[in-house]
Amino acid sequence: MAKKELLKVEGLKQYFPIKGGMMGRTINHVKAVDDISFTIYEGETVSIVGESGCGKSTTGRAILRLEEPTEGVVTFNGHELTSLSKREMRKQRKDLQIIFQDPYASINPRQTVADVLNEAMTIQNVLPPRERRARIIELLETVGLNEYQADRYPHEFSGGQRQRIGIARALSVNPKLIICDEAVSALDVSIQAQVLNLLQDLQREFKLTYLFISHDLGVVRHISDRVIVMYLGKIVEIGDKYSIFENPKHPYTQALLSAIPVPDPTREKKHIVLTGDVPSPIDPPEGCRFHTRCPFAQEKCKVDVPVLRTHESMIKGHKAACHFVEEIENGELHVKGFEEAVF
Amino acid sequence: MSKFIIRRLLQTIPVLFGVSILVFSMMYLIPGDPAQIMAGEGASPKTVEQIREKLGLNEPAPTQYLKYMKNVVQGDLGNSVRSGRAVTDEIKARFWTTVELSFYATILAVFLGLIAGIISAVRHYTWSDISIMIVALFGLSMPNFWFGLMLIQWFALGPDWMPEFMKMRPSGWGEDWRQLLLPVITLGTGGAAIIARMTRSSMLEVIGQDYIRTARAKGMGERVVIYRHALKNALIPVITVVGLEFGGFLGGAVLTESVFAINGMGRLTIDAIRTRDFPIVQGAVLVISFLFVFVNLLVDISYRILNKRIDLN
Amino acid sequence: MVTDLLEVRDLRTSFYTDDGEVKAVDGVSFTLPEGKTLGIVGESGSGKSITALSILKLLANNGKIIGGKVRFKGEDLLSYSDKQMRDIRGNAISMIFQEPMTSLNPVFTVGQQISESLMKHQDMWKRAAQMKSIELLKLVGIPSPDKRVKQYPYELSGGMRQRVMIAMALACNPEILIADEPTTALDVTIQAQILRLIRDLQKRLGMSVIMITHDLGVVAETCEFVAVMYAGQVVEYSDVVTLFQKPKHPYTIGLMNSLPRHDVELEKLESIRGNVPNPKEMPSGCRFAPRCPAATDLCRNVMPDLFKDDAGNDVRCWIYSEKWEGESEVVVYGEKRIAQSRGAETILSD
Amino acid sequence: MVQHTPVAQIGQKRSSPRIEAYKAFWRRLRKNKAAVVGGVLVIFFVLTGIFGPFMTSMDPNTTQIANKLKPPSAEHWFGTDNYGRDIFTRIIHGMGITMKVGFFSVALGGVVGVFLGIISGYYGGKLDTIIMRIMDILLAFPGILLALAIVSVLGGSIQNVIIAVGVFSVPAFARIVRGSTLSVRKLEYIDAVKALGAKDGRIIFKHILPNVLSPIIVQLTLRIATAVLTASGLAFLGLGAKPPTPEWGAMLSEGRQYMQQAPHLVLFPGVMIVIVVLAFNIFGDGLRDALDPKMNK
Amino acid sequence: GGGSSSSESGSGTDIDEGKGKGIEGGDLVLAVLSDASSLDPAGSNDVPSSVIQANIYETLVKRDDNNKIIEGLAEKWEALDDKTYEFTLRKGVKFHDGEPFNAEVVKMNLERVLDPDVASPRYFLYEMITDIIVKDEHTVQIKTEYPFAPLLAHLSHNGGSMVSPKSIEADYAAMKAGEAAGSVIATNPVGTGYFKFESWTPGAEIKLSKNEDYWGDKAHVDTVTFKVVPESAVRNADLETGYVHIADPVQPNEVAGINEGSYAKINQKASSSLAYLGFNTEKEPFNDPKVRRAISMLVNKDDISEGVYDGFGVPAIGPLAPGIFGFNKDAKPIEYNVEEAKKLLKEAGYENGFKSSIWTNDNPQRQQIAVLLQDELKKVNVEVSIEVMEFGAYLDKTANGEHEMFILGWSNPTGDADYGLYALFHSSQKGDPGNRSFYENPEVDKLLEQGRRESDPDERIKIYNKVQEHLIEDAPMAYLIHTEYLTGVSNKIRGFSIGTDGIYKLKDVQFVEEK
Ligand SMILES: Nc1ncnc2c1ncn2[C@@H]1O[C@H](COP(=O)(O)OP(=O)(O)OP(=O)(O)O)[C@@H](O)[C@H]1O
Ligand SMILES: Nc1ncnc2c1ncn2[C@@H]1O[C@H](COP(=O)(O)OP(=O)(O)OP(=O)(O)O)[C@@H](O)[C@H]1O
Ligand SMILES: [Mg+2]
Ligand SMILES: [Mg+2]
Repeated sequence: MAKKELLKVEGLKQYFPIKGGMMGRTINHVKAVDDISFTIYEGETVSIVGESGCGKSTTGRAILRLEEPTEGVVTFNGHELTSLSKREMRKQRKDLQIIFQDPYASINPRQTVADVLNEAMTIQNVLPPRERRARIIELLETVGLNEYQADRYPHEFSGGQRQRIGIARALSVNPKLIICDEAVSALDVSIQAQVLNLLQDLQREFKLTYLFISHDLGVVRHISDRVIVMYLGKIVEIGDKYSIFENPKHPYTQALLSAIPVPDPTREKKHIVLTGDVPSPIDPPEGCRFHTRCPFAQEKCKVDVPVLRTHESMIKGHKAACHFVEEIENGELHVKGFEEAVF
Repeated sequence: MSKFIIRRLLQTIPVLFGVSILVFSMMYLIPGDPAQIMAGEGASPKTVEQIREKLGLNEPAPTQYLKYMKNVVQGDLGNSVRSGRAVTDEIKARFWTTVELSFYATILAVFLGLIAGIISAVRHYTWSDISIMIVALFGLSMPNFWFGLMLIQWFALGPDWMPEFMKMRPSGWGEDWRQLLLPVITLGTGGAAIIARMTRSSMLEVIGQDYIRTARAKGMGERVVIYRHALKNALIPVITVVGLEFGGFLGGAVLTESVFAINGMGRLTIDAIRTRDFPIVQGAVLVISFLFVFVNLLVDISYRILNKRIDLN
Repeated sequence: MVTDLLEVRDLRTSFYTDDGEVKAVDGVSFTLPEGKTLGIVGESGSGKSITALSILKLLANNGKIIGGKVRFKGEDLLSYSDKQMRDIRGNAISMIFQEPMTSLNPVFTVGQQISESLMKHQDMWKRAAQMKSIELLKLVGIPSPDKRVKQYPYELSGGMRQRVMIAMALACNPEILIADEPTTALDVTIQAQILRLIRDLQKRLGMSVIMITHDLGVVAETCEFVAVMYAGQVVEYSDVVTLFQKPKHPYTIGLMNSLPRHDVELEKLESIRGNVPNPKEMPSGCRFAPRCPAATDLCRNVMPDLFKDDAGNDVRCWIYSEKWEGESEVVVYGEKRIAQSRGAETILSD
Repeated sequence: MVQHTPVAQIGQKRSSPRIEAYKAFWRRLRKNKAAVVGGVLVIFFVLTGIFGPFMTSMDPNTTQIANKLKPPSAEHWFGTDNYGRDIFTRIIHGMGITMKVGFFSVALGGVVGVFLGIISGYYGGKLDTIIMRIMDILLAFPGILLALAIVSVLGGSIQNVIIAVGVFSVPAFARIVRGSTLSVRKLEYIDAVKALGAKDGRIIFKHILPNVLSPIIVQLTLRIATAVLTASGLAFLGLGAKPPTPEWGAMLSEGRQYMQQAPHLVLFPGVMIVIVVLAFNIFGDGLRDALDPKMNK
Repeated sequence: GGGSSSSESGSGTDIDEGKGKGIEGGDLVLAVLSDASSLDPAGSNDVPSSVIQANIYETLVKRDDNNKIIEGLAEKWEALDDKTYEFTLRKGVKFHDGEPFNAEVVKMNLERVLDPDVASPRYFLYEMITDIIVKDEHTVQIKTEYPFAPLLAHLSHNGGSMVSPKSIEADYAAMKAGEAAGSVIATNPVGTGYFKFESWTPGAEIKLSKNEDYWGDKAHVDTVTFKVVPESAVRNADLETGYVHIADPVQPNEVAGINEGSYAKINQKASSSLAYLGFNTEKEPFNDPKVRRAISMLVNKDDISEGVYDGFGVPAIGPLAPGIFGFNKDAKPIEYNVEEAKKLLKEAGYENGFKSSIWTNDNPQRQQIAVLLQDELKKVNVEVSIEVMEFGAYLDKTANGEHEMFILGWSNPTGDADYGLYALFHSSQKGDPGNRSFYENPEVDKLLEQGRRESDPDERIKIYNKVQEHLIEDAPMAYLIHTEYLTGVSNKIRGFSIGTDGIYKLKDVQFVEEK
């Protein structure tokens, strides 16, 4: 299958300066995203998972140039986004859309639904103004809202409905790629399911590609084709969904998966409970960033930065950034200070 | 902490620099010739010219400014055009009066404002809340000088039956405690009103916070919850207001000082503007601005002491 | 035999707002057996927190408990005076809240905040309370507690703050610990740490726990009994295994079905259509009726009671009463349930 | 009321949705008694300011020395001043002037301040630093002196008082608007329109400005109160409106000579200033409550 | 001598009537409008400073209440020729610091005022002096560049105050060290007067104490304190509550109230000052004397006197106040006459009136006058707007001739016609120096110059009578009123009087026995 590369991220870095000192100089950086690369093919859903603050959203925003990336190249559909002028970038934005987490904050409270969609189409000059109203109704119906709701204000909608408005807005300019930044995290489970189903239906219908950012592994497993696991600004593991969920290689991925409570009271489950907190992205640990919490950590881990690599026990496209994938696989490494517990 | 203080102190430099440029250009733009005003009626052109020469007013404005700033940096604010005395001396004589007046007014404002604000917040939407807030609004809405004059009518002159010892002294400052009361009340009332309102809204906000619920969930009594848990947090925005008010008093005491014949910075500045005594105006405005900035620095520091979370960067 | 430490019966709490009365809790009943963990699940706004706050009588000014019973060791807390309640709070019944970031007072040290309850409820002196605080911090697994005790909340990470909250709640050896979504604000790996901690402490100290959450995973892993809430009411109460294996209420069934899971692959999520009703415009009949695929006119017009079954589990659904008028075999979200009225002879009562 | 989805429930009972959104605001505003009282007073004063002068029978400026300093009577409700002019008539005529000073100075300060505040908050960085430092300077500069200087340069007149008071309310607006802009800018809908390719102008005027409007409106009403007070303070220092303009501050300041002899000269303008300022303060407070998002939900 | 003989003012009740016997000692407190700017006689030229200086220093000659020159530190004087005066100085006079007063000191003092480095604002009073010659210890000669008749009057001005030689030396030393001129004298004034300088808190108060070694009759009170109280109402309150004994000035409308009370009485005294409505004679339509006369006819001096000054003032005939040397009591003033004014305006071609403006500064009385005038001028369709300016700006702009009509005052601290006319009307004095009407009349110029040079007093009076007739006829300004000094004097004291130049005579003030 000849997959078309839609988005290619190479060596992306996003450092946020920390001001301070005498005259407000930059004294340090938050290394929110530190040299990550990956590719997204047309029509697939790629998810980024990881704990809070590991740089998921920052990656999404950097791709969209909502924040200018510090370093790295983002190529979209053959255009090198990172070197476009602001003006040229504005044109490209038609193809790249984003849906946000917070259904309350992501729509201007002073615009009706029709205003929101109409504005989007005006900005990108999608349709002649006369035809827009019809298109707005069509869009609303696509996301499961009704025509009579077009002239309502956001506060008259529930969270799930607002999220649908956000989706309609993204769809209104006929994008190729949609970045969903925690698009369902704020919703209740019963509503979340509705929206997830909608996203999947739309993908099928419009050949959309999703970059799906979430910390909910249940959702991620449900929706993704491939998964990227991030830890403290770096990718620690990347692979197709089955590899990640059934055959995780990086100790962090393993811990992450095991930490999630399973809604099945009869199932006895072993938890790997990590000790300590996530270190600060301002002064990330040397070597492997996970070594401070890793139960297998060795001297080498404190010094050498591991690269993403594959191993014979992994299928093609599955890579992990750990020095000791083999040793852990073979049971040669022993758990240190590692707590394994049964709830 | 000390690093922070030093940094903030350094940050005041550009502000003061800006203020100095502003005053200078302001004084330069105001019509009116200090030499002429000083020479007075009937003076011959030669007299005026001599004075102008002596004051260095014949030089181009930038030169005057640079000369002035050079001296300021060395701590010399120059000499008053009118009296010939050093500006620093002129200011020194009045500085503490204004600071004292502002300070007492602030104390009064804080005292009244806090009490009223807390009562209002704790009993919000009751009659006591509403009446306190109405009184506070009155306090805010009164022209300062008018209030002062009214106070003099009532409490200095007073009706005949009023015992002598209750009559406050109408003018001056510093000789007698009875001189202090009226100006302090005049100046402090508006501030008290603002602080009361601020305290109220801040308390109401804090009372709705999660940690107040936590305190109650621990079984703490209402008193402890209000005065220990809520008040300390509620004080943070109030302190900002107190700082601003104190700063405002320093510059805004002009009217009060005029009414009560208090010899302070405000009157000094107004008189100096009237007589085009540039060095005094410059010096006084610089000092007032510095004080304002300095008080705000103190506010920031107390912020930090009260609430460590606040990121001072 | 398990004794019921806490029993809540038909609790009703309303808020009086500018737009009228909001019946936030409107018929909540459950029991908490001694030494056990009860989970309360339900969607956002279903009244979980208000239930907990009602038990401790910690409602906001505009809230009022308008009916029901809260029996703690047989005594009705609702009849307690303010002072009596203060002796219960933080002492016999403690509570920890969802947001560790905002639930600690930013201007007091961790130590001061823990000591406070000790000084109040156990008549300890400042020094002794401070020592005990350090011990408590050690108990909840905070490294170098003697240093931490002097720190302010902002100096701690989210996970640590939640531990401090737990230490504070445990200070006076409560008999009941109410944990209101104690981990939703935390990362998964930290969540695992905290849940385990609560579990361990419960075992060690023999407390009973009410675990409020919307995460069915957490319930499955930590609770023995579960109350499912929907729109201010308990719609189902049962032991955890029954609930997960054979949920009865259509809402519970729908909830289970719409859950994406990371441990099993699901083709498509079965979602519940519609939205949670607006608390100001509650349906007059069963509150789930507008969204229920099996709803009948009865459901739409008359509110069902909580029906108890043989095993002592409750469900608020007409399907399980003899008044049921619909099909005897009801299919809800692809799951079959046998209606009681025709299929079985058992007569259910409330 | 038996509808199947709650969505449909909201559906039918409303005509125009736009009006509906404002209705909610009005409802909250109406419920706030203080705001209603303040609002009614403000409207009354504005109307009096506009139409009052046409309804008075006397001329505010005709002097009649023989009739000076007369206490309130049936003929002269508020008495006469030191020129024998009818104080009531002057108060009515002064209403419009006072309103004008309040409105225009605040409009001036508001427009400039809001503009600077939005620019500062939206673009951030160096521009922000520069603008805010300038605001710091203005703020540190004793306000009344600034006003005094402006009036000295430009001469005493209503316009110049307006300019003076306007200039010195700029920093207050700039700061508040900057703060609100910073928080609105962080909201996701701003990023959403950015991601759609909107230009800065659109973002600022269509998305940020309307959403920082409520603190601005509140500030406007409160600042009007301050402006009226400041203008009267300037008049007290002898730098207000030019005579015989019946500006209240000027009336007060002229009348204070006669305080003992004829207290009504200072009483009426003083009380009027208090009432008007009070009305704006009350109204501003009420607006603040009605616009408070916390009261919404 | 002393005591108030307010014959010319016509009013004047004896405020000391019925008071008890005077006693020695006590602390006298005055509440005054503004602070002195400098206590150096060469350092300032304002009334508040003069008021204090007059009590510390003395001048060679003084003036009595009728502006007659009387002896001061000089016992005798004589004009040697029309450019030279010789003074015989009083013997045995000592400064407060013990230094003796002598001819050398006179020379030092006058030279100091003339020193360009000192840049005295009072330089203009003495700029005609070319030489000061010390003849012997007690004889000194003063030579002028041209015959200057008012020299004695000028020497009676505070600018001619005698400062201790030690102070002058110290002051020059300080100047060398980079200090401003006057820095020593201003802060530590040492004179020969009946009061000694005690302390000065700038902006607040100045304290003097009795000079026990005074050469003449000594003062009665122990100390005198001048307190600055800018608000009139507050000064009165202070007087009423007994914290001060003299409140100055009192607003005209407040007089009745105070007189009715039992704690104080108002001392009235005609001043030598003039309040006037000036026209910019270089601007249309005021370049036409008819217009000026017409407007002058519309000035209702009675209304002004009654309405603004509550009757405390003398309607002005011409520019000089009664009692000033050179006052023409026979001149005929322009009377209030609306019909005549209309006629004149018609003649001048302004039948339908015109638009103009009146400028004034933030002085309440001047503003009131402006308001009254505005009302009057409406009668002839002249519509004027009133511009109130801050004083400094006002002086600046009127000096530049930007104005049309303006209201201002002129005081006369020397009591001589020359001071009251030359600067106001001589064409060389346009703008800043005083001629803000930009009036130019060669005839008047010539007369004014003659008046200065003429040493015969009778001749001078004739010259000045002529000048005044011209000035009334030409009406470069409408002469409004000569105000009165209104001072609140507590019933606790007696013996207070004030000069026509506004200077308090405190030597004879004494507390009275309590009844
Ligand atoms: N504008 C910014 N300035 C400074 N630091 C930032 C900025 N935006 C993000 N960061 C920091 O960068 C890091 C990564 O943030 P990011 O929002 O990408 O995390 P995330 O993985 O999306 O987390 P979450 O799950 O909480 O949304 C965090 O430490 C955050 O504090
Ligand atoms: N002070 C209050 N005034 C009015 N209504 C309130 C108040 N507090 C809570 N409510 C309402 O009560 C209902 C129940 O709220 P509650 O906090 O118990 O929900 P919850 O189940 O805990 O939700 P979540 O999962 O979001 O915490 C909600 O509809 C809420 O809007
Ligand atoms: Mg994120
Ligand atoms: Mg909750």
